[in-house]
Amino acid sequence: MAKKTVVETTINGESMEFLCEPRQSLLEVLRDELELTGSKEGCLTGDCGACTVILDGRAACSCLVLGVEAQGKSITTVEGLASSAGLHVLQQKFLEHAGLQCGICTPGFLMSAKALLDHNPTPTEPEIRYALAGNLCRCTGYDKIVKAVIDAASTLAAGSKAA
Amino acid sequence: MATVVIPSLLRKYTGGADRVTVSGRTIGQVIEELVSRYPEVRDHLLENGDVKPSVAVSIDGEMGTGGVLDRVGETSEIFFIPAIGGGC
Amino acid sequence: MAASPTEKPSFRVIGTRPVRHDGFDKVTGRAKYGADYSFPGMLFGRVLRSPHAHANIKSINIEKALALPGVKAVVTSADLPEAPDKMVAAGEAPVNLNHLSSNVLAREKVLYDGHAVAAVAATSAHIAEEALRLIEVDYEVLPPAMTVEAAMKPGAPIVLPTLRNKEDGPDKQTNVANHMQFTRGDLAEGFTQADFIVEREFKTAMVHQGYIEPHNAVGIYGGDGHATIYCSTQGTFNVRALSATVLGMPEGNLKVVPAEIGGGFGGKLVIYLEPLSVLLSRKTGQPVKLTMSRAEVLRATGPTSGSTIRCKMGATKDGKLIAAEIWMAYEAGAFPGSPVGAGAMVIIAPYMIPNFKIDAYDVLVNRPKTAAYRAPGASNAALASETVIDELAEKCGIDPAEFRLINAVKEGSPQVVGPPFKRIGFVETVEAIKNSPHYKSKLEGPYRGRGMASGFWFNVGLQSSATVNIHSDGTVSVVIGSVDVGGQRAAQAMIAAEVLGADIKDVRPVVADTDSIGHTDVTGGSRTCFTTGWAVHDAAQDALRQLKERAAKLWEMKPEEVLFENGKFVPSRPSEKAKPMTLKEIAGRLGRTGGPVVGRATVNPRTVGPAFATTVVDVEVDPDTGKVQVLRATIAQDVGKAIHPAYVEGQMQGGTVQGIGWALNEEYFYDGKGVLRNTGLLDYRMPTCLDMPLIETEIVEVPTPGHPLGIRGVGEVSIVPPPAAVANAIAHAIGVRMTQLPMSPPRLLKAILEKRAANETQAAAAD
Amino acid sequence: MHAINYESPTTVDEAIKLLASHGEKARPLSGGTDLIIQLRAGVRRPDYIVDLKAIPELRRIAFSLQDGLKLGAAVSCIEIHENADMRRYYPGLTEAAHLIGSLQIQSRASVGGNLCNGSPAADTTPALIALGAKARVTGPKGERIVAVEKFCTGPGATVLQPGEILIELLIDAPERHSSDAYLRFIPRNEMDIAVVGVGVALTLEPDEDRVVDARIGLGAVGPTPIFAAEASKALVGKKLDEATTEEAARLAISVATPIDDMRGTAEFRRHVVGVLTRRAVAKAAERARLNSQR
Repeated sequence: MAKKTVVETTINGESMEFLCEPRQSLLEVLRDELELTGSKEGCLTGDCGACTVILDGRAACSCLVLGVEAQGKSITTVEGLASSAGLHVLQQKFLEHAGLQCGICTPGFLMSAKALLDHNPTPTEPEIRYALAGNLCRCTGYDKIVKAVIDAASTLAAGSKAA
Repeated sequence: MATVVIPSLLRKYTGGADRVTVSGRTIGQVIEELVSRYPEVRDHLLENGDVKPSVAVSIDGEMGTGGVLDRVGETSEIFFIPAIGGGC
Repeated sequence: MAASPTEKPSFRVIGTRPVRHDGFDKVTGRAKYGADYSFPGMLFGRVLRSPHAHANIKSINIEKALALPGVKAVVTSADLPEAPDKMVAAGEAPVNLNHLSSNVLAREKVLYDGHAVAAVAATSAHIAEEALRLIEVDYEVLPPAMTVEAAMKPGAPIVLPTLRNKEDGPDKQTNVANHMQFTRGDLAEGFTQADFIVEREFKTAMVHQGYIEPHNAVGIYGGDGHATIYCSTQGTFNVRALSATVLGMPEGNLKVVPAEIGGGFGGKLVIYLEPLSVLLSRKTGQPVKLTMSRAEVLRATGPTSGSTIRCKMGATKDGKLIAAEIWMAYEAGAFPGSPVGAGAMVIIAPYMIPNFKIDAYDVLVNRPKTAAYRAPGASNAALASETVIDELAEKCGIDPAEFRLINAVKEGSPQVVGPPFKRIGFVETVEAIKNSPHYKSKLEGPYRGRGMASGFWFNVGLQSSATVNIHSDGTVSVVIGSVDVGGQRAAQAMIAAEVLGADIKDVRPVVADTDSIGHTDVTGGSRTCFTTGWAVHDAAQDALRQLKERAAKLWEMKPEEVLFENGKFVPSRPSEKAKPMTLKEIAGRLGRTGGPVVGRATVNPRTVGPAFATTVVDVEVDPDTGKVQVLRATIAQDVGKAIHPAYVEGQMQGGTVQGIGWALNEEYFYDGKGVLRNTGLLDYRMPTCLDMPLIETEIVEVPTPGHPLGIRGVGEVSIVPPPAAVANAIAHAIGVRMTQLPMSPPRLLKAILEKRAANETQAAAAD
Repeated sequence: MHAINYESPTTVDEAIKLLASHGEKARPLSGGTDLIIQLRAGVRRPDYIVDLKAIPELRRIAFSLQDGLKLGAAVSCIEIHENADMRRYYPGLTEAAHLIGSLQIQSRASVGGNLCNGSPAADTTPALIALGAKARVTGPKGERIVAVEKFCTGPGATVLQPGEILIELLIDAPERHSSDAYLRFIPRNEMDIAVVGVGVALTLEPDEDRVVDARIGLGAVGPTPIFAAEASKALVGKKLDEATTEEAARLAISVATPIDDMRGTAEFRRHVVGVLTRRAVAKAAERARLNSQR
């Protein structure tokens, strides 16, 4: 068995070191080594998006990234979305719009939506649907998820105008 | 007398009769009465002394929940129906 | 929102849209699903699965696997107790022990690609996976029976050598597990009265429920013979009964703890990994976590039946359905139990047809044992009946909505199985669609079409328990045994809050394990808000009764002299002792008036509220590629009473999109050897949000007679109309009647090109 | 997954040494969106994974109207889509890169990796073939240049020898009145693998709308991506009317050798090759007409 290596990275704003085998995916490391089980495993082939994290500012499937590849990188997971000030607007809107049923896909959708709004604060509905196309939801039919993201975007935009 | 509506595939055992009147006051008595007249229907309705899990009983439009213990009224209409597999 | 025809009591909490109680944990990643549990010393398990569709197992050698460092145990069916081929008690309902056990771990034969053969526990999942490669299984490969046609042919490969059916008798091996028949009136006479007759044969592909969370289970076997399973399931008591039966354990020695569940749709009512986790834990003395890969989920769990349906219907020119003759055969998978019986009972359920004959066959094939999927068997059936009806409406020159209204079942109409319907809301759903902005809007542009279809589902009652605890600060905890898949926890809290005059924020719903609540059947059959909601309502009423007694004690009057009005306990006659009290106020006095108050109720309803839905969709077809884009969709559904309308809409929208996926692209693709080719979500194509429009909803509320709140189940019926509605929309867009699901681009393009060729030859003949 | 070793060299020489020393036992890693799935499925079982993303040379996009494009093999699809020169001068290749999987995939996947994975259905390869792209390959025996249409040798197989890596893709700067387009057919609107992919690059003589130069690449209709030479030739010197496009479509279909599988029937794929060829030629031509300055 290949020996474990030390990986230095930043997760949800905290600089962290972890030990992992090269064959361990970032998703495994987050879930099994760091007990950050908010990122979910749905397919391990990059088709469902349940494991989506933000890696150096970009949405990525943590099941298709090796833990060792995280060396020197900055990672945000769903656990890093809320702050001491409270829930992120996206989280709040998902709750208000009932944008989740079973909730297993929710962390992935939140991270994809976060990555979208970070790059494009005023997306159109088609842009939102394109940005969320890599996240599968089997419960909601997507209607309330899309509405939640539209509402979150306009709320954030209004907030930034006010500021 | 209560009436039992015979499922179409069991009518070959009832000489083609599709409705049979019975005097039983529980589903157990009703089935015993049917079996005494048409022995072949037993295996289709009973298992270990109770109504087969694959059979649902409708009494006056209500679903039976007590198996052989369910009460039957003076003029009840009784249907034996396939239970919905899984049902979910 | 369509208004209810019967006038409703006004509610304070019911009908509002509070944030769900489990929401915070689910948007922050804190909610614990089955795979999120871990325990000190926990091992990781993996399952070896058959690469063949049908084969005898000659031998299994586990020595090399056991020798791999890190491997702690390997189990095969030899580690399970004997499993005779007979019905045995498993909790409430008997099951065939051999079928149940043989699906958990194959015995002498593997019956489908992906059939579990052995399981490994190791110190890491990677080691367990490597160990699977070291297990040597000697197979004698047999020819498979992959379709109902092939399996029903004389001389077909026999899936279960012991299977017999009543019609063929005790000596004949067969793949036909069951034949059901429903008849009414005089079929021949009916068809002679028909002015128009349409007859078509339909085929639908096997499809999967497609929940995003793979199956999982953590088993912890205690030295004292007791064991605990943490898992994502739709029914903890079901898992306990079935797992105990397979393991030969006393049911009471097993505790099942419900984790949060990442979707089920019927596919998580059954057991796969749960008994294996206990078996491996018993062998190793350590906790064992098993999780499935997506490929395992697709190869070995779910799916629902593919089917062949021949549907012949006749109507008079004034649009009355007069006769229907239907033959339907569903794939059961490797063990008996397809939903063909349900399919037969729903296929013409929305309509009054004086003469019909329906024959239904449950057929074994070398595919995974099918599991329930949202209104099981109904979408396949509705594709046939609802497209034939669309064609008849066209021939009669009657608007499809009108045609449905002419034939619609109402209160008192006999059901297919005989008993009359009580108050139902089918007509109201069709009216709601007729009056919807969507149906009234104009659809313009080439290759565009609009189609509608209706659907029926029974819904079930079954048993539920609930306790309602009044705490000294006036907060309330509602304890239920129903696993929460789609937000029903919030609805249960709302029901208790409504009865007790509590603020919804002060009511905490709790989904309890099998040791902590009375028997409660599965979350399925659209029964949870209906039955468990009934139990919660009664338990809250029980608590209220006790609280009135306490007020009576304090006010020195009789309990019946205490009233509960607008959230306050008030005396029915003036008395200076008696100051009106809120729940919070009286809760603080419980200790001095006799101790805590706990409301209890259990229910086993004899009545259910059947559900109807009507759906309309607009599509655009690319005539060069056969690709279909759904432009707009609206569903009207009778929900009895919407407790939390947002989650009711969610059920309607979710089922609609699943139905559209089933209609257009989802399909199990087996090769000539019976090996599943599309074992991932790349090629098992579920809709993405880029494929779907917003889904408009029309909530219809026709209360269920007998239910204290008038609730009807809302979970399932929404998936019934879409495949037929899409097929009808395609027909109106390009004049091609599709009779096979999925209506994927290659199939649709083929139909388009054949029609074009036919038209050209006609034109040529005309010249 | 079996046990692996991971190396992340920062220079080309280092990478080649590592790969050469382990020979068949080593596999280069770029975005990993194909390789990691193959490792899990056990389709590839290399002992050594050599990550090329830390090598600056493989991560750059260099474009000038004099020298054309040097596209580093490990540049991610999103970086390509966000690059103004890429969007302006190579819109077809850019849209191909922007079609691969989801944004989560595009943030990792690279055009070089897409090519080296050797899938007949790779979206960017037909677009590269249309643009006449060349692959700069370096290995223990030195450097060589391979035309992209010659790069793939079979499903999952390429000309790369053990120790060799793809450094970058070389594409000429577009002429005046030239442009490209890539279209693919998938059953859904995203997330699928191409059932058919067609890339077209055209140079027009603007006044008469005559084709000066044309290249057509096909994907998912044979064991490797295909350069449809005859179909391309059929456009050159012609006015872009329906007959010309129809002839090109017919010739494109004639070189397609698709199979029946779960993604589509051979019959369906042949038909769609024609449909997409017509549509992609029209789209490339429209862009070329607009591209009056360079």
